[in-house]
Parts: sequence; structure tokens; C-alpha cells
Amino acid sequence: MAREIPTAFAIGEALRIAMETDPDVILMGEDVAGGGTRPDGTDEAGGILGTTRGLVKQFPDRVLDTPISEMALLGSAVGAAVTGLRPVVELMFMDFIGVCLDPLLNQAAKFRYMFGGKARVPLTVRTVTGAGMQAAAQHSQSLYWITTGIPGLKTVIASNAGDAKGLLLAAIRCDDPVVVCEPKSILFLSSEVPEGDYEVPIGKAKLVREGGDVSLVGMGGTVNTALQAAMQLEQDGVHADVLDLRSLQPLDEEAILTTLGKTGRLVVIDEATPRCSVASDVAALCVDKGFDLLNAPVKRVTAPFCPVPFSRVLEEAYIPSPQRVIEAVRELL
Amino acid sequence: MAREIPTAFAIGEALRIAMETDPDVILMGEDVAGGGTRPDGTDEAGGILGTTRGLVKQFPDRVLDTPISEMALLGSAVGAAVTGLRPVVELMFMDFIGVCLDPLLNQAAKFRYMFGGKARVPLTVRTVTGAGMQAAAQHSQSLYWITTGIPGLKTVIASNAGDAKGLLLAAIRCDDPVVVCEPKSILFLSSEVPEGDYEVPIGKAKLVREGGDVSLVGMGGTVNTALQAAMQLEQDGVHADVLDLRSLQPLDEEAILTTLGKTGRLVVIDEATPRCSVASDVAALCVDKGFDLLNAPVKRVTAPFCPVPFSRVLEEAYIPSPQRVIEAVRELL
Amino acid sequence: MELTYEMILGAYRTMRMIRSFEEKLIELVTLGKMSGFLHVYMGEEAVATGVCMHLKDPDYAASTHRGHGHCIAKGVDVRGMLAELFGRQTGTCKGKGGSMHIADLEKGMLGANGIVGAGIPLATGAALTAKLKKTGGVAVAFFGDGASNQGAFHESLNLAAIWKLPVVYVVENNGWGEFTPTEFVVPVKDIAERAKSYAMASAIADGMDFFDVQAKAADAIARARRGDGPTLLECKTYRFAGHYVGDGLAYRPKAAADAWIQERDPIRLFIDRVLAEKTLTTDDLERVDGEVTRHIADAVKAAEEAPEPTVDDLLRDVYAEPR
Amino acid sequence: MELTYEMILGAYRTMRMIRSFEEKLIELVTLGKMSGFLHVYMGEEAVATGVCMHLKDPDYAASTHRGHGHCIAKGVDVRGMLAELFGRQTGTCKGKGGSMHIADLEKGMLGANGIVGAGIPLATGAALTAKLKKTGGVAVAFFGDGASNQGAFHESLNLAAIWKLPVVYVVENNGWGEFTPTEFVVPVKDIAERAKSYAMASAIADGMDFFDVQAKAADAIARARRGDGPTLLECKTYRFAGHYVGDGLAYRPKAAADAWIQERDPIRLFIDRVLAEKTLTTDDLERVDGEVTRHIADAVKAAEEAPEPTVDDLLRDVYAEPR
Ligand SMILES: Cc1ncc(C[n+]2csc(CCOP(=O)(O)OP(=O)(O)O)c2C)c(N)n1
Ligand SMILES: Cc1ncc(C[n+]2csc(CCOP(=O)(O)OP(=O)(O)O)c2C)c(N)n1
Ligand SMILES: [Mg+2]
Ligand SMILES: [Mg+2]
Repeated sequence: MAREIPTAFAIGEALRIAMETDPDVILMGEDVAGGGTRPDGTDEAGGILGTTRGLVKQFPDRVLDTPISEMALLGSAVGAAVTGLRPVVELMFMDFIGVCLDPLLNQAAKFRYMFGGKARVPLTVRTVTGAGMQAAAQHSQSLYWITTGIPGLKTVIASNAGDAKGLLLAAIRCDDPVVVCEPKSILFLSSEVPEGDYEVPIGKAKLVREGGDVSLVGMGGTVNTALQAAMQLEQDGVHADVLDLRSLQPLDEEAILTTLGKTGRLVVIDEATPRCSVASDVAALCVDKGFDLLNAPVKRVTAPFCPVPFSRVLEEAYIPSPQRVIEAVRELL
Repeated sequence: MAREIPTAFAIGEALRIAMETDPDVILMGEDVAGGGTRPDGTDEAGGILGTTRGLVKQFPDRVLDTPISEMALLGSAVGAAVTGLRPVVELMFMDFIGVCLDPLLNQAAKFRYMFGGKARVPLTVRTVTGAGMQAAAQHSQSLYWITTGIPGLKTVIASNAGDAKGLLLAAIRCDDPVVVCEPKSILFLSSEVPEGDYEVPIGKAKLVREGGDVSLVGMGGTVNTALQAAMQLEQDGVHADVLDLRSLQPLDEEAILTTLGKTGRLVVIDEATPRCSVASDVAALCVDKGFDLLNAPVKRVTAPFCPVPFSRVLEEAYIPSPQRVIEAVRELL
Repeated sequence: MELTYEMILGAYRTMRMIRSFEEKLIELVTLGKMSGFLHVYMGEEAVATGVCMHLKDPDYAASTHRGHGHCIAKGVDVRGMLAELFGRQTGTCKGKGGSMHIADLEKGMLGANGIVGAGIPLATGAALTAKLKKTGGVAVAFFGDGASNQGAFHESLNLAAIWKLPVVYVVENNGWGEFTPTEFVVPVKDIAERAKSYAMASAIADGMDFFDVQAKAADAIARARRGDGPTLLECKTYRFAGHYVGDGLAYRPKAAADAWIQERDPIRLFIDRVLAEKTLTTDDLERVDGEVTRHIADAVKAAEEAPEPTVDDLLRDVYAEPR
Repeated sequence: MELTYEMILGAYRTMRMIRSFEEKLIELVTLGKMSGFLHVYMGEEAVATGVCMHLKDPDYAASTHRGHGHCIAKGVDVRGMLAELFGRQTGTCKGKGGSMHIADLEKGMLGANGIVGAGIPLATGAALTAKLKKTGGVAVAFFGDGASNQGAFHESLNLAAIWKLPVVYVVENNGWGEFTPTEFVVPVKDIAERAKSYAMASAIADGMDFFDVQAKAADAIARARRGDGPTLLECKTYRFAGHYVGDGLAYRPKAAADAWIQERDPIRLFIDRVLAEKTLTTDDLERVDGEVTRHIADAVKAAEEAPEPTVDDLLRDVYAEPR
């Protein structure tokens, strides 16, 4: 019967498979080893959330703890990627992109184009996103809209353990720089994860629920929010399609327009703040190429336009809830 | 009769007025003085584009050349802003935000909120944006979508010299951190600039042309693109409203919905790349609150999703043109 | 500078307050009464105390993710801090900041900070304000050994050096950055060495010895106030607890840690010395211990009874001038 | 290392090629035949030449906004470079990069770079590849005095030091960062000093003396190849022209500049020495001058005749694997 493991384990499994199948794959980051190979025989931490635990013992020379120097971490990873390695960088929390955006924005994303197609940048950046652990304003942001908006980068985000494994394997083997977001809300949830080596193609969304009355489009943790909303809506006889974007750039426009074509009504749920968001892109797609399919406004259920508050009550109110999705759907019917 | 001066001069004028009227206003940046007060009596550069020329002579202690250390430049400006100064930072080109995003993303934007409303961050960041000078991929980007998307920041962009002066004065006197974009395409264009001290309110768009058949929404340099398109459309009897957003965050939703209400047809023109853009937000607004006003799809005329190419021909093809706006309008009629 | 009886007693109160405050936090987390990311300062109390005793309210200090000690030493109200950690409306930041963002500008506390190294340019900017507005104030940046590998450290110290800013950079070298020993990531023996890259004054203090810290901090702060520029002050200390509350410490050799904890506890060392030198009596110490315990108990009670924010607060204070 | 006749003649060819190449660019810009942001290397030719002569194709070099000299010295084809500056399809980057982005990975050129300091971590990463894949290769980062104030400099040198990477950091101290004299923004006399913050080897070379540069570069590169870690090599040089082509230089005292240009021209110094030591003859030099002039003339002609990109190229090569 199907094997269910937490997303964090599935990610570790993907990393091990990638390293076993390609000697050029290395891991770099703060405390990705965190002990383990030390003379004093201490046990390793395997990253702040333990995701990489066990890897340094198996690949002592290819799991590299770095100083707290993200600019050098990202920048040297880009340099390593264009010269023959296939680095997988752990940027502990995506909030830290503020100290190391340039290597992504102006280097990794642009080399291939600026150099007339002569460069390959097989770089993967894994990074934890999202709220829900009362980690407050600087450790809880969903900043994937920034990397999504940069031409030359690809950005993916899984909603379950199985996709997290397959997307990460695809990202590592992709010759373009890929940012792989790991939402806090799914890291410790268990779900079915196939054994062995497989890839989930980058750029393909997945219809995870068949309805027909309304389309709920989610990404990462908000796919579960959408599914919960869909189940409650079902009880009132509203049948919802739920589309898991999985890839934020490239965006699977065809899949979005297909479900919109079925339902004529769409709500997009995004844990990020609303301005310049993936949610806005989905809505803009609907009112452009999907205009003739629309029977109602396109609603965006996102975080409010404010920093992530510490207080438990406020953080709960901050994160998009099934209730808010249901209310949005009600406005469309 | 009305006085016409280049935008760059109007900006210098605003800076001088701000410094004359408030002793706490200081300028910080690379070569914002660039000589001028030196013992050897050399003349000053006044910034890479000469915008701040003349100021260091008038305010020798308040125009500060910094090392090429944008993280310290932005970070110390935030520290100065919360402790009693009103710094105006020049970030030479917005492309350089990759090396200094954190002070904006995680510090300036969040202090007031994180600290329970107890902080004021009267910081202004002036920065040059956009293509058109064959400055290539790392000196030509329109990255205002990044600052627009960050809660706690405000972002403005003028389309003419008069607004550039008034918006900058308003930004400097605002108690919130404001990013003031200076598009290359308008810096050296002359237009009418009132004498003396005045402010253009942040958050208010301006209808710069009255039409009624279709709404063209622009920002910065694309307002001129829209006006040119409007004039050509006029010849075929198509009367276009042209709305100048001026403020990207806050976004003047009312003004957008008002012109959409008149025309039912809208094209938004944005020099930035399309993903997670202000253009997407405008389209998303139309299909949400403006749904009942829509008679046609909302078209986004933006830069293509690629880095800015060096080649003259390619750069010309890259920048949104009146022709592309006209084609978009044709699709709506 | 000669330390008066009041100064020494005040220093003890501060150190004891920090220690008891964090012991209480650990207790509350263990009982499941408190949540969030908590990084405790235990073992490093002498640093914040020895430095901040020479600062006044108009002077500024920028802190880190491990900020409780700096906040308390800089005079932030403990009741507000506890309420903040409980996420209450009465908290220093109305419950919106939490442990990593406690700030009180009126007390000159520029804030704990969740971004390693981010406080360094902030303090540099506060020093720029002091210099340009001639307030006579100084600014202090507290940060860790790990933060000294951040670009912001390099850029800020260089800027302060060329502008001769009234700022003191206090690097708390506690031997660890998360799970990584400092010597794995810092190739020089003394981080104070790095001041030479900026022709900046530097000093090294025994961070477990309050008296050594306060003496060297006094010099550095005086240099800044005189207008003679910045100092990099390295305080050698040790992180007694894990990186965060809940850290199992599996990666840390126990023997070495125990040696520090048993032989170099800054509060223990302080007590031994003041009693030996008879500057304070056991009565003094016990009186303070009692006051501190009661003060914290009251603060916890008040915090637990205080109201939580309401959803209306969610969008409040994003901007000073909303439209 | 003993320099052979071929090596010395080759060095002269490289320096002359760089100089003539940029003289031609200035002419073309003045005639309005070429546009874009151009930063010329004039006066600094001995640095790129002295360093790169010790590198092979599999070795990597990261350059700056002032990259023509590094590219030519690292073996990038001048014809392609000229075509690139004309924005032609036949350019090194098919016309998409321009002066600030010329790169040729096959020649080990990681690219000119429009972001000050960005090449430093890139070269560090190339050195990591060499170390992990045991290629025996080394990496060099060229950057300016101004770039040594960037956080990326600090973080990268620290990383290379703790990992003992085979990399050489070549800081070209040309006295200016745009319009600001180096001494206004760098508080230490020698940037090489900064190596001490990382317990890193360092050296200072007279950047106008090809022979001094190549000797010290040879040592540093050998150290890297031996696996003995990185070096910070400061080359004291001078920016003969303005910051960019078109810079009026109003901010720069003329006398000091003229002294450098008239007395310390690296090519002039080179010629005087090789003729005095009779290592090369005037015939040798004139032959090379002729070859270089013809080569550049042909390259300009070819570039002017080459096709420009077409709109179909606009969206090409954004991704290796488009969907
Ligand atoms: C820019 C950034 N990178 C990484 C982190 C994650 N992080 C939080 S604390 C810490 C260790 C800091 O070490 P140090 O500066 O020595 O301070 P200490 O925890 O020892 O007091 C790290 C890596 C962060 N918060 N910010
Ligand atoms: C991050 C960044 N900041 C600022 C600039 C603008 N800029 C381009 S070159 C330059 C001066 C660089 O000085 P230096 O490093 O000494 O190199 P040099 O020009 O003297 O060769 C500056 C400030 C930039 N390109 N990138
Ligand atoms: Mg530490
Ligand atoms: Mg220079």
C-alpha cells in the first residue's frame, strides 16, 4: 500500500537520489551538515529544520556548511553552476533573499541571455516560505512572487510530499536556475510519496479535484485550503475544480484556461501579499485570454497587504482560510 | 508663460527646496557630490547623470558621497530615518537593488508595523529605471514592481518634469519610506514645471487625456507612449482616455475604475516585464471590482519576459511602443 | 571610571533580570504556555550589561535575534516585553513583533532583528544622526560572530571609519553560529582583527567578566563621544543554551560546553568578586533576587491577563499616512 | 619563472591590442558610430596582461564593467568583441550583452559585469568547481578599489579562506571609483591589508610594471594550484581616461593625472625596459603594432558589415529548456 511520509523527508529523499545519480550535485548552505562529520563525532543537525539530515554522512565532501554569507553562498553557487557543478543551495528562509538577490536577479537569471545562449546555469535554490509558526515578519514571508517575476528564473512550489520530491528532482536536473519553495504549512504534513527516482515536470499544473461549478486555483499550502473549502462547498451542492499550479514560472496558462472554460468562475488563493502577485497574474490571464469564458468576477484570496504579525490571533487572520475562499465563491454564484 | 525644464533639473530643484525648508533632509549616495567641495577646487559631478549638481556647494555638510556599499547606504539611511533625519538616498540604478534589498524589504517597510506603530521611517529612495540608453541587462530594468509589492513601502513614478518635482517633494515629506523611480525616458525631456514649493499627492492618479472610447493606463515613460498612441487613434476616430498612475503603491483604484466605467475597454502599458507586474494588478482590479464595467478583455502591453538586450534593434523591440498599444486597442474594438 | 555601589548593584540587577527573565521563558515554553522562535542570551549577560550601563536613553543600540538581554539592559520595560512574547495588545509592539522584533525607540532600542547583520548598518545610521544633529549621542551595534561574516558588517564598518561616526560595534563571540562552531567559519583567531581593514580602533574583552566588559566599553563609548570615531569591541563569551529554545544540542560536544557553564558563568563570577571585594553583601544580592523574581512573576501574571489583539489591528500601522 | 622571448612578445601584443582596441572604440564613439556605456581600461593594461599570461583556457577569470582588457588578455576573440560592441549577431554574445557583459566560457571568461563586486563570488564559485572536480584549474577575480567596499568582497574572501579555494583576488587600485578618489572611501593605505581579516596571503604589485605584476601573479597562481589557498593581490594602477567614454573629468585635478599618464604609462615603461634589456627589438614592436592595427581594422570592417539581430532573437535563449 501507498507510503506516506512528511514532505521534509521526501525532500531529503530527492536530494539523496540526485546526489547518488549525479556526482556533480552538491549541497551548500548554513548548517546543511551542521556537524556529523566532525572529529568529535557529534551528530549532525541537517539544516535548521532537519531536512538534510543524513546526507553529510553519505556524501562527506559534497554537503558544504557555509558561513552566514548568503551573497557569497548564492554568488559562488552561480559561479560553480556555470563551470560544471550542479549546486543545490539552501536559503534557510526566503525572507533572507534581501541580502542575496543580486546573484539571482542579475547573474543566474541573465547569463544565458546576456551571453547569447552560451551559458547553462544548472542551479537550484531551496527555500522555506510562508507563515504559520509565529515566526513573525522576517521569517514568514511568501516572496515567491519576486523570483517568479524575474525572466530567466523558474519557480516551483509543491502542495504535497510526492510533488515536493518530484519537483525538486526535476529542478536539480534542469539546466536553468530554479527556485524551489518549501512552504512551512506542508513541510511536516505526510502524504503519499512514490519510491525511487521520478520527476514532476516543471511548468505543468495539476487538477487535484474535479468539480465543474467553480475553479479554485491554489499553490503550495493554499491548495489544501482550496480542498478544504471545496469539501465544505460540496455539502451545499457546489462542485469545485481545484487546480494546483505547482509551477509559478512557467505558468501553466492552458490548465488555468481549461478549468475556467469548464466553470466560468475562478478564485485564486495565494498566501503571498496581493500586489504584484501570482494571484494577480492568474486574474489578468483570465480577463485577457479567458475573457470569453468568464461568467463572474475573478476573486483573489490572498494575505492582507501588511507584514506577517507575530500574535497567534493575528497570524491566523493573516493566512488565507477556507472560510474566506467560501465567501469569495459565494460572491460568484 | 510656462517654464519648461528637463525632468533632471526639476528633480534637482525639488531636492534644493526640500533641503532649504527642512534641515533634517540629507542626500546620500555614490557621487551625489562627486567633487565640488574638495580642497583642490575641482567641480562636482552631482551624480552619474548630474541630477544633484549644485547641491553640495549650497549644503556642504548635507550631501554625502558614500562608498560603493549599497547595503550600508540603505541600511544606515533607515537607521538615520528612525532616529531623526529625513534621508534622501540615491540608488544610482534600480537594477542595483539586488545588493541592498533587505533594508527596504525587512527593515524600512516593516518597522512601523512590527514595532506596533511606534516608528516613523521618513526615508526616500530615488532611483533611475528603465531602458532606452543601450545600457543592457543590468542597467535598464524597471524593477518598481518589486518595491510596489512590499507592504509598508510606497512607490511613485512620474511621467513629466512637473510631477517629478511635486512627487519627490511629497515623498521626502512623507513619514513612510517612499521609492521614487526616475525613468531614463523622461529624465532629459523638458516639460512645464511650476516655480516654487508644491507637492503632488502620493496615491492619486491623473487623467491626462479625455477620450471615452478606450482607457489607456500608463506609468512613467509609458504615459507618453499612451499619449502618442492616443493621438494616432484619434485620427481613426477612436477617442482614448489616458490615465497616468503616478503612484504605483498606493494604487488609485478609484481613478482606474472611473475611466473603465466610461469606456468599458482598458489597455495598461507597463515598461516592466509582465509577471507579477503593476500591469497585472490593474488587470486583476478590472476583473474583480470592475467586472460589471468590462465590455472587452483587458490587454497588458509590457516588456517581453526576457532581460533587456543591448542591441539597438532588440532594445527598440523590447520597449512598449505606441504601435503595440494601437494593436492592443484594435483587438478590443 | 570608578564604579559606584549603585552602579554595581544596578549591574547585578540587570544581569539577574535577564537571567531570570529567560529562565521564565524556557519554563513557559516547556509548559506550552508560550510559542514562537525564542533565542536565549543565557551566559552572555555581562556583555549587554557592561556595555549598556554606559549608555543613556538618547543613545541608541541595535540588537539581534538574541535580543532579550540587550533590550532589558537598554531599559525596555520587562512587563511590556513579556506581554509582547505572549502576543498581547499590551506588549512593547502590541503583539505584532514578538521576540525577534522587540523595539522601543524612546529607550534608544532600535530593535531585535531577525536578519543576521541587519542591525549593524542601522546603528551606523543612528550614529550618523547623532553626528549631523550634534546630539552628543552614540550608537552601539550588538551582533554575533556569525554576523561578522555578513557583507553588511564590512560595508558598515568601512562607512563608519571614513565618516568617523560615534558608534561602537560590539561583536559577541559566543563560539557558535547556530550549529556551526565559529572556528569553522571565521579564519582569524580574533574578530577584533577585522578592525584593521578599516583603520579602526579595536579591543577584546572577556565577555564573562562584567568588569572587563564595562571598562573596555567605557573606553570605546568615550572615544565615540569625543568624536574620535568608531571601535570594534570583541567580547569573548559563550552561548549556554541551544541556538533556540527546543534545540537538542546533539551537534555540540558536551564536555566543552559544561566547562564554560560551570566555570565561567558571568553571574557566578560577578557574585564571587563583589562578595570577595565586599562591594556588595549577600543581603544586597538576595534583596535584588527577590525583587527580580517578584517583578517577573507580576509581569507574567499581567501579560497572561492582558487582552490579545483583535482582527481590527491586523491592518493598523502599516503606514503612517494611509490613503 | 623565466620569461621566454615568446612570452614577452606575447605580453606586448596583448597590451598593445588592448590599448589599440580601446583607442578605436573612443574614435568610433566620437564619430557616433558606436553607442552604449563604455568604460575603458586604458592605463591598466599591465594588470590583465601580467595576470592572464599565467592562466590557461580551463582557468577562469571574472571581470568588471571595465572588462575589455580582461577579456582580450584571457583570449576572447577581438573580432567577436568588436561585433558585440556594434550589437551584431556575430558578436561574442550575439549582440545581446554589449560592453558590460562580454563573456566566453570556453575561454574561461566568466564575463564582464555591470554590478560592482558581482564577479568576486562568481570566481569564488569557479574555484570551488576546480577544487571539488580536481581539475587543477584556478580562478581569478578582477575588481576595482571601489568594489573592495562591497559586501560581496568580504563574504567571498572569507569563504575562499575557510575552504582554501584555488582563487586569486586581483584588486585593481586605479585611484578612483567613478568620480570619487579612493582615499575618500578606503581608510587603509593598502587594500591588500584587508587579506588579514581572512588570514589570507596578500601581495602588492606596481600595476604599471608588467614585470612586477606577472611575477607576483605567478606566485599567487602557483600557490592556488598547489592547493595552498587564495591570495589577495593589489595592483596599484591608474585610470587614464574618464570613468566612462564621454566623462568630462571636471572633478579630477589635471596635474596629478598628467603625471601618471606621462610618466607611468605601462606600455611606455614596458617598451623602455625591453629595448634597454634588448629582450625585444624595435622591429619586433613595430611588427606587432602593425599586426594589431590591421587585426583591429579588419575586425571593425567585419563588424560593421555583420548583420544585426532580428526581432526573432528577442525571446531566444531566455531559458535552456523553455516550455
Ligand atoms: C541573513 C540571515 N541569514 C541566516 C539567518 C538564520 N540565523 C538566525 S541566527 C543565526 C546564527 C547567528 O550566529 P551569530 O551571529 O554568531 O549569533 P548567535 O546566534 O551566536 O548569537 C542564523 C544563521 C538569519 N536570521 N538571517
Ligand atoms: C552595485 C553597484 N553599485 C554601483 C554601480 C555604479 N558604478 C559602476 S562602476 C562604479 C565605480 C567602480 O569603481 P572601482 O570598483 O574602483 O572600479 P573602476 O571603475 O575604478 O575600474 C560604480 C559606482 C554599479 N555598477 N554596481
Ligand atoms: Mg555566535
Ligand atoms: Mg577604481
